[in-house]
Amino acid sequence: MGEKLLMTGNEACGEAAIRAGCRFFFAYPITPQNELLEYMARRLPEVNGVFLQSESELAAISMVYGASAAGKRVMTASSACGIALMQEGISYLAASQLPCVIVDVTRAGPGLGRIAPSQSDYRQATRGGGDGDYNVIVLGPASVQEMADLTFLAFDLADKYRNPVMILADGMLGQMMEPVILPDPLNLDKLPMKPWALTGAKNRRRNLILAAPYTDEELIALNEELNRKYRAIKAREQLWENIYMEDAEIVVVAFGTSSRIATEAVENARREGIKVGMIRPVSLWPFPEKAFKGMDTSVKVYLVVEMNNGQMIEDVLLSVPDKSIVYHVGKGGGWRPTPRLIYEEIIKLWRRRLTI
Amino acid sequence: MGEKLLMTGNEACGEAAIRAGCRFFFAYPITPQNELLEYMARRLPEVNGVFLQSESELAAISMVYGASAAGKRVMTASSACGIALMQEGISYLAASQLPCVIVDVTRAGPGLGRIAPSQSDYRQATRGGGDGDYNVIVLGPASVQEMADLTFLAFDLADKYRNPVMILADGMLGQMMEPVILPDPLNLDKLPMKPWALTGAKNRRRNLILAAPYTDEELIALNEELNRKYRAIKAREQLWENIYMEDAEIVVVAFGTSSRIATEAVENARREGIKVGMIRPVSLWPFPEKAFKGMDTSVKVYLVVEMNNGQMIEDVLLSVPDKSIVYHVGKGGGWRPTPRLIYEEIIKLWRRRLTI
Amino acid sequence: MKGKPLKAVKVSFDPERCKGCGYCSFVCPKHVIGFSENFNSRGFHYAFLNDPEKCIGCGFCALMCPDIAIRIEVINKD
Amino acid sequence: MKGKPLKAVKVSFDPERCKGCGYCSFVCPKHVIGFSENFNSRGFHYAFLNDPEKCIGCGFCALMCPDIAIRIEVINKD
Amino acid sequence: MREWKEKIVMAGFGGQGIMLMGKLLAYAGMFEGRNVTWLPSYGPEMRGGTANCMVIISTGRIASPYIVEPSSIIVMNQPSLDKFEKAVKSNGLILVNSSMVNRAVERRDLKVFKVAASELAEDLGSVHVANMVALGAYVKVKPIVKIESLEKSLSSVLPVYRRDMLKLNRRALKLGFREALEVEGETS
Amino acid sequence: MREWKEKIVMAGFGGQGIMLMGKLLAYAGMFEGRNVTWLPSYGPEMRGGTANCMVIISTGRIASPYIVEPSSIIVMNQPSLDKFEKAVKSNGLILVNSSMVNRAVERRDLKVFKVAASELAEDLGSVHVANMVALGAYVKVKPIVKIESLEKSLSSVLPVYRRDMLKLNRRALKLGFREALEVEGETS
Amino acid sequence: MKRFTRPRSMTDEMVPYCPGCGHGIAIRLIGEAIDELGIQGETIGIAPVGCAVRSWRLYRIDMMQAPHGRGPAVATGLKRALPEKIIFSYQGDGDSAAIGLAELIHAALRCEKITVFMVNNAIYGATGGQMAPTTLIGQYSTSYPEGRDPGLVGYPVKMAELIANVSRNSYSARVAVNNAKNVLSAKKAIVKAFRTQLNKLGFSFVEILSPCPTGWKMTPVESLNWIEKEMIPEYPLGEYSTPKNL
Amino acid sequence: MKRFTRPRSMTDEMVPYCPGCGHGIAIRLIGEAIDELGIQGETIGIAPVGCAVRSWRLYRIDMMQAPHGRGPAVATGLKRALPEKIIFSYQGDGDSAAIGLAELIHAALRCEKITVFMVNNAIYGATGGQMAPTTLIGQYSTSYPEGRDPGLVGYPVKMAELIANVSRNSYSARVAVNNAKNVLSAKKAIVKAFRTQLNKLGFSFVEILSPCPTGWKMTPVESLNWIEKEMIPEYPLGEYSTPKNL
Ligand SMILES: Cc1ncc(C[n+]2csc(CCOP(=O)(O)OP(=O)(O)O)c2C)c(N)n1
Ligand SMILES: Cc1ncc(C[n+]2csc(CCOP(=O)(O)OP(=O)(O)O)c2C)c(N)n1
Ligand code: SF4
Ligand code: SF4
Ligand code: SF4
Ligand code: SF4
Ligand code: SF4
Ligand code: SF4
Ligand SMILES: [Mg+2]
Ligand SMILES: [Mg+2]
Repeated sequence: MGEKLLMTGNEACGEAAIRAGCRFFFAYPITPQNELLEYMARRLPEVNGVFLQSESELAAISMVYGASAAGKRVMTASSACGIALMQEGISYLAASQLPCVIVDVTRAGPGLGRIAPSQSDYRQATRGGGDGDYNVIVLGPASVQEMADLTFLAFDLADKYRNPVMILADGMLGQMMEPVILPDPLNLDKLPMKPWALTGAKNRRRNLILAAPYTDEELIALNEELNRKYRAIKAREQLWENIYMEDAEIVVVAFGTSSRIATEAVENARREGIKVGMIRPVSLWPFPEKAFKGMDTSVKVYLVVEMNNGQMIEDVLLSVPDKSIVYHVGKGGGWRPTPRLIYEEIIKLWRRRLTI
Repeated sequence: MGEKLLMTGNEACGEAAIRAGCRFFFAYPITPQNELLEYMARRLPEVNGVFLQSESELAAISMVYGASAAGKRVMTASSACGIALMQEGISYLAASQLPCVIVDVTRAGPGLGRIAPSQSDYRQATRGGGDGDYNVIVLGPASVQEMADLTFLAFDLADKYRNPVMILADGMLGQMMEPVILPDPLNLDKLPMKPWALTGAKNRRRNLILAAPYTDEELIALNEELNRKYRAIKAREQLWENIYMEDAEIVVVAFGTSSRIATEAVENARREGIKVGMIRPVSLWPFPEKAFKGMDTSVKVYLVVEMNNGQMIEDVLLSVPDKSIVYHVGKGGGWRPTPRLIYEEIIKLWRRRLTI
Repeated sequence: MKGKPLKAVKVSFDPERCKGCGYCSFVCPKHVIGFSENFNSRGFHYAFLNDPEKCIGCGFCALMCPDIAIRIEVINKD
Repeated sequence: MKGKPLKAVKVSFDPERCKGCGYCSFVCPKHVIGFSENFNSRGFHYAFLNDPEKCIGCGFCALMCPDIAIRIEVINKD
Repeated sequence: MREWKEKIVMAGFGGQGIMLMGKLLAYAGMFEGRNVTWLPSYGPEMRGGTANCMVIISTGRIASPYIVEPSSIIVMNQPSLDKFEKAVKSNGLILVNSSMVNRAVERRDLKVFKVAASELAEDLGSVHVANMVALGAYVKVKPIVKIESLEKSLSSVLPVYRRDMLKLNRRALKLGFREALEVEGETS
Repeated sequence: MREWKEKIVMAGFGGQGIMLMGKLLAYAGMFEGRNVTWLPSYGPEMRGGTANCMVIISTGRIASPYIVEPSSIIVMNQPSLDKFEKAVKSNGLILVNSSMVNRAVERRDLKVFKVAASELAEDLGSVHVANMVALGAYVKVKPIVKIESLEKSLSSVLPVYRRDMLKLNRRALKLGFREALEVEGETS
Repeated sequence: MKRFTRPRSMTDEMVPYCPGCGHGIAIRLIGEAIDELGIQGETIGIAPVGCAVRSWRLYRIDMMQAPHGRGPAVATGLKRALPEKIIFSYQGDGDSAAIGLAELIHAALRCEKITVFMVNNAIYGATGGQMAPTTLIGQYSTSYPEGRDPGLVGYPVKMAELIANVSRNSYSARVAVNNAKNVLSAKKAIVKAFRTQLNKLGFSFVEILSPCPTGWKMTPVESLNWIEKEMIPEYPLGEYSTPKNL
Repeated sequence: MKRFTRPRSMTDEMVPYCPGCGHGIAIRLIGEAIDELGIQGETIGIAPVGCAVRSWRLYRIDMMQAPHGRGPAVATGLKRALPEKIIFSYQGDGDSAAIGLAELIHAALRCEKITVFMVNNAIYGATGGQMAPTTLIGQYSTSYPEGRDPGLVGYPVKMAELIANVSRNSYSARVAVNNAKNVLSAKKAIVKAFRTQLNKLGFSFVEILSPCPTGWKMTPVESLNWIEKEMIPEYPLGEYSTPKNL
């Protein structure tokens, strides 16, 4: 455990990646991801790593594809429309079962949008925007500390499941500074072995990394294999945080930046004796369904807070027990809720709870 | 109404587009969409239209963006990974509120995949894989006749809502031939007026097509406007077909090619007196929630049949009444169900229905 | 406009549009452009003609101004 | 391999790999390659050496074969 | 009117005109007022090997165009027989292009017919019309459409640059119609 | 120990070192064992206009780093005063760089202080340290961190190429600390 | 009589660029050319991503945005739809030479009758100063703070020459806006580019060397000198191809 | 002693191409070059989308696929990760010159130490014969059945020349596999390309004119003649750039 440092989320993410053994970073500039790119540009040469600014996001994800096939821990980062351009490549990585970490420092869409922080890439991240039946593990940090911790974890998950992992942050998380304690650097020699990696077929049979098997039957079999893997991930890797959940009658559900704002509202309401709690999904795919399964059935009212038009709410609806009532506060385009707004929604629900 | 012709789905789609007044087609080759491209290549010059093979899918959707901004009815087509590459452009079109029609003759993914027909682009189509809070209207034809009819409708919906509309077909629908009666050609002069189109600002104030407004507030306002539009579409444009639904106790839910295969199974089961019906979603976004809302509450069991790993099932789960039980048959990668397999699933559910 | 002096021109600067880049003064052959000590409302020290008499109306300043803050009027010419 | 005759070479065709493209016979300077009337299991009329004596072992046929269906062995050399 | 549905798979080498044969049959079905579907085994992403297409003709509505259990198969070469023989439904029909298939049909529960399509076509002057010979033979033994409907449909189906072959194709159809032979002792 | 949370917005023109001022305050807070957050108004996609940053220092956990209702604002120019005056919470504090702000604060429910930061900085030899003058003044009137902590933090915060300015910055901090003035008659 | 004033084809908006940004000059020159050719009512502009994207605020003509790098493809769509209108795309160097290189070259190969203006400021301005394909050897950028090393990231690309090489029937020129004389030649090249399109001769392309004081971490005036001393020697000014009959 | 046989670096698989397809020849030549240079255990191949994608079946070396057009970027990722290995990407002309043009040119600009083989068959083979950027003027394709009209879709792109123009320190050559003599020169160029990489001199590129009888709707032998009579005059064979010290 190191000392406490004051860092931006982008820097903490970059440094944690390096400490996780990532020595390859390929990316294309885009606000508000640039500080991460620039951090890697400075730091990677110091650790004999490779930083390469690519000619586009398409090229970046393709370089990631190559370096990952070589067995290396590798990362890329972008935002919103830049991630959209990577969708084909991400689908290829998933099909080829290659690990990598992709950071989305989301900005507001759709289209070009603006650089205000937003959570409107939730669907783009968790539903895959590429073709085919694949899934990407998606983690949603809510602090600079988690920018570091979840990035570090992301590399392990990626290697463990041979699957892309995405960090879904936003401009606020990327650019704010908070004290952070960074994970200890991993020894490069102790990283997971990758006997499948392409390293030249000297003294062994050839290795192949294929995004398309040769026969229809093999492609169906690959899909079944992927499906088994995704089921295993769903069973094992759900992450979330419960806040004031012991006796909660109203539950706020929020992730990332909006969860921080919501926490302030929840705390204010608690101070007034309102039995409100919060579930903060940390893994966004797999969505932490389990957080809702064990739920005391007295909870009937959920308030989903998102900095978008209602995206995670579908996952909440798919997870809550029958007869639950789920409300949504949120808007797209870079809108940011205030603690007061959420607080007022909580109060409204609290007053109405007996009539529901 | 014209005579009955024997056409492939790809041809019927292309011809219907031309009859709907589409004179601009920009696309990049990909199997199994090629016959559509080649049809347009032959036909458009005959009607003084423009066929242009683009250098990539990125370019194709960008050309669509330009021609649509000019106020023209315009179409593109691709498949699977090619659609993935269009995600940024589609998000721009949605943000700029530009109409266009995009045809996805899906093949099996993920990644490069193979050309077998598949429905594994359901999520890619209905959830948007681009950034931001936007939606694309998605229609799922199930016959060559519908390849024509829904394409024709697509242009109207696109213009009506100034929004991209996607036809989600697959290789089977694209390449099979069936008799079809084509819609009568529209008079080009009677197409909807587009005062917003870019035609040169002679004698009027300038028109602007923006994928990003100038201020944060304007972007939030744009998102609210889009959201209102999407709500209106959801309220008005749900399309589905009910088959044997009057007294059904088990309901099969399937769209497109898999609905054809399922229909055969349902018919076989009906012949044996089993009370099974089918809901065939025709609009995939908006998903026909209404089909499930008015449902006789005696229906408790749904069987979702998809040629993928379980994608539309989320929409079914979000639509069915509480306490419903929803099963899934499906696999990714180009797998195709047989009528027998579905029939057997129906029989199983029928036998178990009393114990559920 | 090849730097040939034009008679009776009026060169005017819009202080609110000026961002104080200094291009006008850099290219002015007569060095007659100065900068205000005050900020305009956007925080820039704006340019102004500190010796209008010496200005030959060559227009170089306006050609170079990225903010279209300079306007040149020919007053006495036919 | 510049077409100089090599002595005692054996040119053999793999009928199952051959797709009957005709490249070998097209480039054969001695016109000694013919095609079977029969189909192989993939439906192709496969090539064969119809006059082995005249073959000079130049190797052109093998150089051109896209299916690596031709093998040339030097038997009596050195 | 009796309800019926015929599911035919046609298969052979690429280049034997399998798709055309299927289209012609589907057209003829449509002209006679039936419901029809035609489905190719598709995709030029992979060449060589066998090609096949599936045609359904029915008096009622056709659900899936994909045929799992054909009621008839027309096999133009041996690999196709190997591939599809097992799938044919009991009491179904196999028509074999005996010029290109050496082995006998193994199943005992099928009606088996043969026609020396390739040879007959060569006799007519072009091996390319073997498909028409076979199709003519097929509608002889399984009269789901009239041979006249096939002849009429030809002009809609032949690609423009092959219109000069119209006559030859008609003759091939008729020749096949005449020459179809039931294979004795092989049907159950 | 008393629990407290201070939410400070700093604002001025781009180039006035607003971000640095905020970082320094956050560092000092962290050195004193507080929880801190620092949030810039960001994005070089658009230049010019005002820049601001938000710093929270608290003895307890900090939920949102985004400040809707600051408890203090430090305004380095007039547009910033125009923009943020209304947001300050009742009984909050405004520190004004009086060199660049001509008008008086309008609200009557706030504590208002001023320091002629730009002029004092010029006196010290560089207008670039006006930010430090203001910060020194701020911690004088709102002692949430010690001025020594600010001085100590300077070396962590200054970019490498500005390390030679360490001394000057320290002097600016101290000068500001000395020169902060309460604006009489304007507080309620 | 007014001698020098804001072009009629331009709006009254404030120029939305940093102090000393060359975009302001280039955009004004295009506006002057539009005035001069009298094509304000016939011209449609495209503003792809980059600092260029804000150019739509400044023109009193129909305008649209474009995804990063896709200006030439969007322009193609517009032009094919409206063959009689004048279509231009106003792009940055990162936009055209990095992410959008394929679209630009293909428009040139097609001899698409559109005009592309590329502002070469040897940097990614909008995103805060990262290396562009046009960044000079040794030049500082936030992504290569030690300066561009050709061993790691290769050599600057010469777009005006490249377009001239690949495209038949094209107008391709490189100009600069770093002094009054060059600004005057720049204007001429812009007019010629539009003329190429007006006369339906082929593709037209003007590369404009332009200061980005913010990205370069220089004062505006230092930037003008840097263009003269560093950029022009690497990127020689001039016309690289002119269609017959222009 | 064997005189001519399947290269050791190749598998025993059937060649998965149409009768007379030039891919089979080109792939074999690369295999022979790998054998000759003794780099089988050090070489990693990339097979991007197109008929080229099936090449992985034929090599006894580590191989991977790549998204359509992205071979050079994937190769860059591999090479940066494994600078001592020999990395090649084996691509079609549509793949490299259409959708993947930016990635290819940028790899060339970076002088990335990789080798790209581009099979120029003047058509999109894998998708059934649509026009490619390399399709000749007047040539039939399924997307331009009246033949390529330069007024509508522009001119064929000359990749070997383009790469030589943009890339310093590159090897760039055009060869053909339409007769025995040209096949022998093709082999030499392939070996030189690998040598360029082995000696860490820079980027290497070989454009291979190659028959696609299926796409061209010709017999295989007609295709060989068509290369000689139509393609080579438009695409002259030869070396367009050679790095110093090769
Ligand atoms: C797909 C995508 N990738 C990245 C970005 C971020 N981005 C905005 S502008 C820009 C580059 C700007 O550089 P340039 O084109 O040279 O224009 P300049 O600002 O220098 O004039 C980038 C990378 C984006 N908006 N979209
Ligand atoms: C993103 C994407 N777009 C389109 C395709 C379809 N596709 C497969 S191969 C190919 C082109 C093949 O042409 P070329 O590169 O010239 O190779 P050839 O088959 O001629 O050797 C295309 C367009 C695809 N697989 N992926
Ligand atoms: S017109 Fe010429 S002389 Fe007058 S101020 Fe401008 S540049 Fe100087
Ligand atoms: S050139 Fe324009 S913006 Fe720059 S200082 Fe002069 S007037 Fe001001
Ligand atoms: S080796 Fe030469 S002569 Fe012998 S068959 Fe082959 S090409 Fe003909
Ligand atoms: S070149 Fe090869 S494949 Fe072609 S005919 Fe000769 S042996 Fe057969
Ligand atoms: S960043 Fe550079 S290009 Fe962008 S506005 Fe500022 S000076 Fe101009
Ligand atoms: S389509 Fe053309 S390139 Fe592809 S395998 Fe066949 S002949 Fe070769
Ligand atoms: Mg730039
Ligand atoms: Mg090709």
